[in-house]
Amino acid sequence: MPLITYRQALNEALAEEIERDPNVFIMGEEVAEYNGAYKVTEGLWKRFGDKRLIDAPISETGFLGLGVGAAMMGLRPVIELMFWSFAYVAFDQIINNAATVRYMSGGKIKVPLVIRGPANGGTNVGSTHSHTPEMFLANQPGLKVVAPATAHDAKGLMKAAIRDDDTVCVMENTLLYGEKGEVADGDFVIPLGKAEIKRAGTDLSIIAHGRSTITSLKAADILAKEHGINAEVVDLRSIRPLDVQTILESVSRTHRAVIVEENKPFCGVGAQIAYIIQDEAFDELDAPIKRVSSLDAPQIYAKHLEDIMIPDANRVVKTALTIC
Amino acid sequence: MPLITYRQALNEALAEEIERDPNVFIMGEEVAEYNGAYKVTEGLWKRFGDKRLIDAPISETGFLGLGVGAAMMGLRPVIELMFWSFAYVAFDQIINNAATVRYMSGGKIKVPLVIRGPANGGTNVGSTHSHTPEMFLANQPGLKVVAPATAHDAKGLMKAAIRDDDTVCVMENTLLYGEKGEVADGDFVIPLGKAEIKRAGTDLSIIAHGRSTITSLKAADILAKEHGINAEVVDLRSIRPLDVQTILESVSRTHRAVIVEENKPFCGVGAQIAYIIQDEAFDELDAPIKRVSSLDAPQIYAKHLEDIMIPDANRVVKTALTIC
Amino acid sequence: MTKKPDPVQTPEVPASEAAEHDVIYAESPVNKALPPEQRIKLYTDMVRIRIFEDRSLRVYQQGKIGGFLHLYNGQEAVAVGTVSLLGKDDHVITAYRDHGHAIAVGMEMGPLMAELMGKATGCSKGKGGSMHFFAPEKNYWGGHGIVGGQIPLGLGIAFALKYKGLEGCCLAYMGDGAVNQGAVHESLNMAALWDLPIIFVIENNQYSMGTSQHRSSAAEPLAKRADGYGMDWAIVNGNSLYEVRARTAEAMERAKKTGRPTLLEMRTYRYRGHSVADANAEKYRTKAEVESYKQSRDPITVFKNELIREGILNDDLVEAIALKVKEEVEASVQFAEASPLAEPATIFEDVYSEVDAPQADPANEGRIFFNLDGEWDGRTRKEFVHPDDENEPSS
Amino acid sequence: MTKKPDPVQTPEVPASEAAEHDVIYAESPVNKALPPEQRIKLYTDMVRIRIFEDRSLRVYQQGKIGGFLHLYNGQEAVAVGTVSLLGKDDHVITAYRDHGHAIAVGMEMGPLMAELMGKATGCSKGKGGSMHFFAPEKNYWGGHGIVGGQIPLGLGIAFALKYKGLEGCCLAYMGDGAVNQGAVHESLNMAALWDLPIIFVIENNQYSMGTSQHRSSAAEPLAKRADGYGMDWAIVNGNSLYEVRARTAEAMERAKKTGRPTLLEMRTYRYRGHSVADANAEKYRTKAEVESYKQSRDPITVFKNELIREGILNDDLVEAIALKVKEEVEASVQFAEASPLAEPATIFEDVYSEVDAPQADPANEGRIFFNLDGEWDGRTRKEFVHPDDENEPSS
Ligand SMILES: Cc1ncc(C[n+]2csc(CCOP(=O)(O)OP(=O)(O)O)c2C)c(N)n1
Ligand SMILES: Cc1ncc(C[n+]2csc(CCOP(=O)(O)OP(=O)(O)O)c2C)c(N)n1
Ligand SMILES: [Mg+2]
Ligand SMILES: [Mg+2]
Repeated sequence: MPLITYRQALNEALAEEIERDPNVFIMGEEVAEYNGAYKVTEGLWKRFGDKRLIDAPISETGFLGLGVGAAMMGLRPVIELMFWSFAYVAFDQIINNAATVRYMSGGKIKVPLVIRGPANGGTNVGSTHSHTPEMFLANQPGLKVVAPATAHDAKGLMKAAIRDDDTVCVMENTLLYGEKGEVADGDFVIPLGKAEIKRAGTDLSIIAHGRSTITSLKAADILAKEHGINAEVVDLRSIRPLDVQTILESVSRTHRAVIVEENKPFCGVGAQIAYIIQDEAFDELDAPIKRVSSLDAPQIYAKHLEDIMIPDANRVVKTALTIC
Repeated sequence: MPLITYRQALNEALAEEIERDPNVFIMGEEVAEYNGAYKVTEGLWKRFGDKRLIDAPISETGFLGLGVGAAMMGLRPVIELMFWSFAYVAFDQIINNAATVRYMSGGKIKVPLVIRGPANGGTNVGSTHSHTPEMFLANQPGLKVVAPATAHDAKGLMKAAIRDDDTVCVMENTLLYGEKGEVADGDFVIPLGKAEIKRAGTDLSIIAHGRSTITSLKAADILAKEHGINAEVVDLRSIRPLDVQTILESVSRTHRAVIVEENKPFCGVGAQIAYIIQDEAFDELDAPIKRVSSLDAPQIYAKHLEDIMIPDANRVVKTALTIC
Repeated sequence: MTKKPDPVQTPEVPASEAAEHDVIYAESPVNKALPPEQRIKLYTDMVRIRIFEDRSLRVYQQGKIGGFLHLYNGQEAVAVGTVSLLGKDDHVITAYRDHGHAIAVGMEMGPLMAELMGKATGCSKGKGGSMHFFAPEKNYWGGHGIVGGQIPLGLGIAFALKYKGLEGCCLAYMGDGAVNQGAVHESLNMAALWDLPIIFVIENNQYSMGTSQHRSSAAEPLAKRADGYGMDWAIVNGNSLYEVRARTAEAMERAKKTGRPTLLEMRTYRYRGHSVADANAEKYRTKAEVESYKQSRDPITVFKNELIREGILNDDLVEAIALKVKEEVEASVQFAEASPLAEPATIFEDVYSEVDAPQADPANEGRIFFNLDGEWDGRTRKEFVHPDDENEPSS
Repeated sequence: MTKKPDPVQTPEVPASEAAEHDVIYAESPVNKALPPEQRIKLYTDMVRIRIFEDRSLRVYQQGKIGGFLHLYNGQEAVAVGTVSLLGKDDHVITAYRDHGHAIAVGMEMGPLMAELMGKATGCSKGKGGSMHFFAPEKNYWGGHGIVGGQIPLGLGIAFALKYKGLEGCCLAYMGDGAVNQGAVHESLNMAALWDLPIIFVIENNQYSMGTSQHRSSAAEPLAKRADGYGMDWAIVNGNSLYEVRARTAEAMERAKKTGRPTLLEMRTYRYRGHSVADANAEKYRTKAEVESYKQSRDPITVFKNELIREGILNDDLVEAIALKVKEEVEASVQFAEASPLAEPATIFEDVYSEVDAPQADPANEGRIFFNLDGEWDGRTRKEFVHPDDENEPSS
């Protein structure tokens, strides 16, 4: 299995799907000639040309809506948001059109659209550029939301997203783009809605998505080495659909759960998972479910403070120790 | 105490604040000459004129942003959204400007803005017009969010919101506008962040906000009459700030909680409350916390199905019985 | 950048009325070519819309329709005239005032009326309602509730046509109030930038709810905004069916031949309130204003007189048409009333493709899409029973 | 509607260079009236910006600044020229390329540099960073990161001025890429509709990141879009300080006298990459293009030569100014470096007014604003200690 970066994995997924299906195209700001603000689409314009890679003006409402319309017509647009933070000027197109045209038309129309881009803090760019809106997207029935943590998952989920008949929001992470990982050979997809146990354990379930998974794995190492606690790390991978079964099975084994997310806490993804666990596995719990989230203030600019703001392994360990 | 409608209570609050403070003005679509799409501003244009009541074009991004800019300059704008559903074209102005300018400027600038309008389903208008985004707004540190259930609360919270130095989102409800209630005489405010126990009880805490409070009160009656269960109804009134103390005290007395909301469930307000309760009152709980939310599909048009979709007293009762 | 041609600007033919316009534009090629029976069909379609709308209003007043109902009376020449030109690869998308376009593209009235009543046989199975009619098989992409929100979708349709190499275009309709939504401008720019085959049709009925055009838009004519994007534009008498056709045909030809978009401002009028719930419909405009349109500029009357002038129509035929249309409309009401209400289980259909076809892929097994009422459970969509069969309406 | 006057359209003086423009516009009243020391201050302010930017780039390269850094080099005449006209009730708001405006309005360099380094003494206490400088006491309202998002705020500032009956205006700046955001158009319309005293300044540096103007906007000139709203507009040579001042003065006078807004398109150029992270800055435009601006159209050089021509400046003075400015900039770096990092507890300050002043109202007691780290607890903001003192950076 080749060792490639998360960025390359995404790039391969996009290239392979463009090759496989003539209906797939990529549109967004600087995706073509510039090779992508974060180089996820590097080389694709050169390889596939103006038809498949399209640079758009700074008109997110316009080109997200264009994606919805084109998807209704049977194309499979992949719309890049330079940051998910820029979706805020255009949520109407995602929520009221992409997510609900299928429903409002009584199933006559499908919207096989992918909206992708980074959604993360931690890069020292302040509040306006550090949003993580997966909680909001997943709240809307009709949308699917995935957040890959590794290169392998990034490739498999992206390919699944492009082939999916509904709108899928892919939450990437600029801090992961450069991370290397082993990626399976050849053409594969990872079905949306399947979590993965990234580390098996017996004493505690740490449940995470996206980059929090990496943080959680580090925390699990510390817990094992320094505290003799054998934590299981469940990587959700997909937030909606959600693999409740894997979550519940894990908690039923460990009887303790910590949920880690880079969301702001109020109504974050972690809140929903906590609700589900206590609802469906109440008698299995030996301690309250804990959460580790981004600190509950607007994302701060100063790096040393933003590093505190975002969950790190120490904070996960500290939280885990309160219930172990 | 006069018996007036929720609509009149809001209207009085607005009129009194306009009279009290020359910096208060109201802007929105059809708020002035038309008297408001839902007549909340009825008579105000005639009384206060063009300066204080301003009809805006259908440009939510533009006039919400105008409100933020005017608030930075020391005015106290009250921006009406004909429906909160129309905020989706303009969330950027709310999240990235109203909520965070104070933070990003290191506290140099405040944004004393009120954004108000109805946020509810149940009126047979389909998915695009039935959103309840309080979960999303409350997720954003810097915003305050209130959802009055009664005429009295509507008046007191609206007046508090207008006098507040931060941006307050007031989530009203078209189904409540016509409901009458006793409203205290004279000038009063209800501080944001104070819940109210709308019905005292011993066996179960039903926690709700907005119109769900009314539904919960009906359910409590049925539980008392038909099932001998004495439920307490906690009306949050304010979602952020949140009166955690009142919630926890109630649950510590009753040991059981049902959370009722008209939100879609995934990451809804109920998820956050459930998380807090199990976290801080784990040992007090005799049963899992249950939620009753709007059914988890896009809001449907057909009235008979939308009535099923939105929590009603029977559904609350049924859910309560599973844990009592 | 290859220099684009200067925009074609077509300001209004000054100071003339719809009737005169019909006479003038009867001579334009696209109208001249029309055989008599098609002229009669155009007339009939306008009548069908008018009578359907009137009837749906009565059904609403009987309490059998709820929510919003935005009627198209007075604007019929726009939908019928434009849609009459549609070829196989031409597409339509509009806002919430969408019944006229639906009928014009050929949707049957029964499912439309059933949709309004929230019936299972409704064109959207009772899920969309008045604002959300769709018929993709007739190239009709809705019916959209958020002002201006449909315009980027129209852009996407035009994009898809170009992408697929089809010689077609998209007609994207909006109101005079909608032009002040940012989405519209972003779309105008991209359409012109990329030469997308789209025709933006402003149905300027002079009011957005209770706000007259001059209280919402800074300058007139609205179509002139196209200049800023180097886009062709024209002002059209939207109550003259022949003019609507003539101007639209020009724009469609341009779109298909050169890919260049056009902004058409069709001046028209709505007779009824903004929606049925518009309590102030009599306040923000004078009765005299409304009457002046009904009396002397009604698109149906004007076109009827034109066809009489042409010797194609006469009073008997007019009556026969009215009768037949009334029957069709009555039948639609009967169809709708006789139709069953949609089942509660359908609430969770048409949300996710896997849920609707769980067997399509073995991977669908065990995937959880919904949070049902406290029980997070998508596996059991088929098992879903609504919470309480004796469910009482909650308000 | 009272008929509004026809828009004043001022297309570019053709085919001339910044230097000639400075000569021509030296004669315009607002420049003629300038005493020599003020001309020198204008020159000096441009130099201050240039050297501050160059220095901040070096600090960035040393790894002491992170995130984005959008430099203003090449565009100095716009900020300095426009801001130099500001009176007591005139206000400024701009996008993320905001250092130039900050210096022009008179913010001290020390707190700016400290902000870039995330220090407690930063102008936003390290909370905003490069894109979010503010100085409301100097009528400077930021510094905004979302493209086009500041324009509605500028509209609100203008609205407030009118509301309060003040004779002032708001200068709202944006890039050439920003004109395609819906927010901008909504604001143009409302400004013209309501006669708000705002001047929209497009700083057209010809590129939005790697996208040249003709790849993002359908037509030229961008300022012509104002026509669609009946708004006055002008094209301005943005590298000619005198022309910038002359055209801005006209627009400001109009705003204050008649309340009418103006759209000014200032043609300029940025020398550096879009941001420091712009790896492709050499790819999307030729070296020759960049050099041609630096060599013959640099706003600072052009104005320096003009002042030399006027006999106000000479080489010694130029050198003395450069020296003084370098000292000022060095001092800002020293100030920033010597400043303490912001404390973790400040994370929860400046979010909610009650939290910052808990004693202000007894009702604040017991109100919960934050969800701290698993512990829902706003009561304890003051008690907050960051999770781990030996906290390791998480990546
Ligand atoms: C974004 C948004 N804002 C407000 C509304 C409420 N609304 C619905 S229709 C309408 C008036 C639209 O007027 P116009 O565009 O002229 O179309 P017409 O109704 O005349 O056909 C308004 C304000 C909405 N649906 N969407
Ligand atoms: C809504 C939004 N979309 C995209 C971005 C990313 N972005 C930041 S600056 C920029 C280019 C803007 O170019 P222009 O308006 O010409 O200003 P300039 O940088 O040239 O000053 C882009 C695409 C953003 N900040 N906000
Ligand atoms: Mg209209
Ligand atoms: Mg630019």
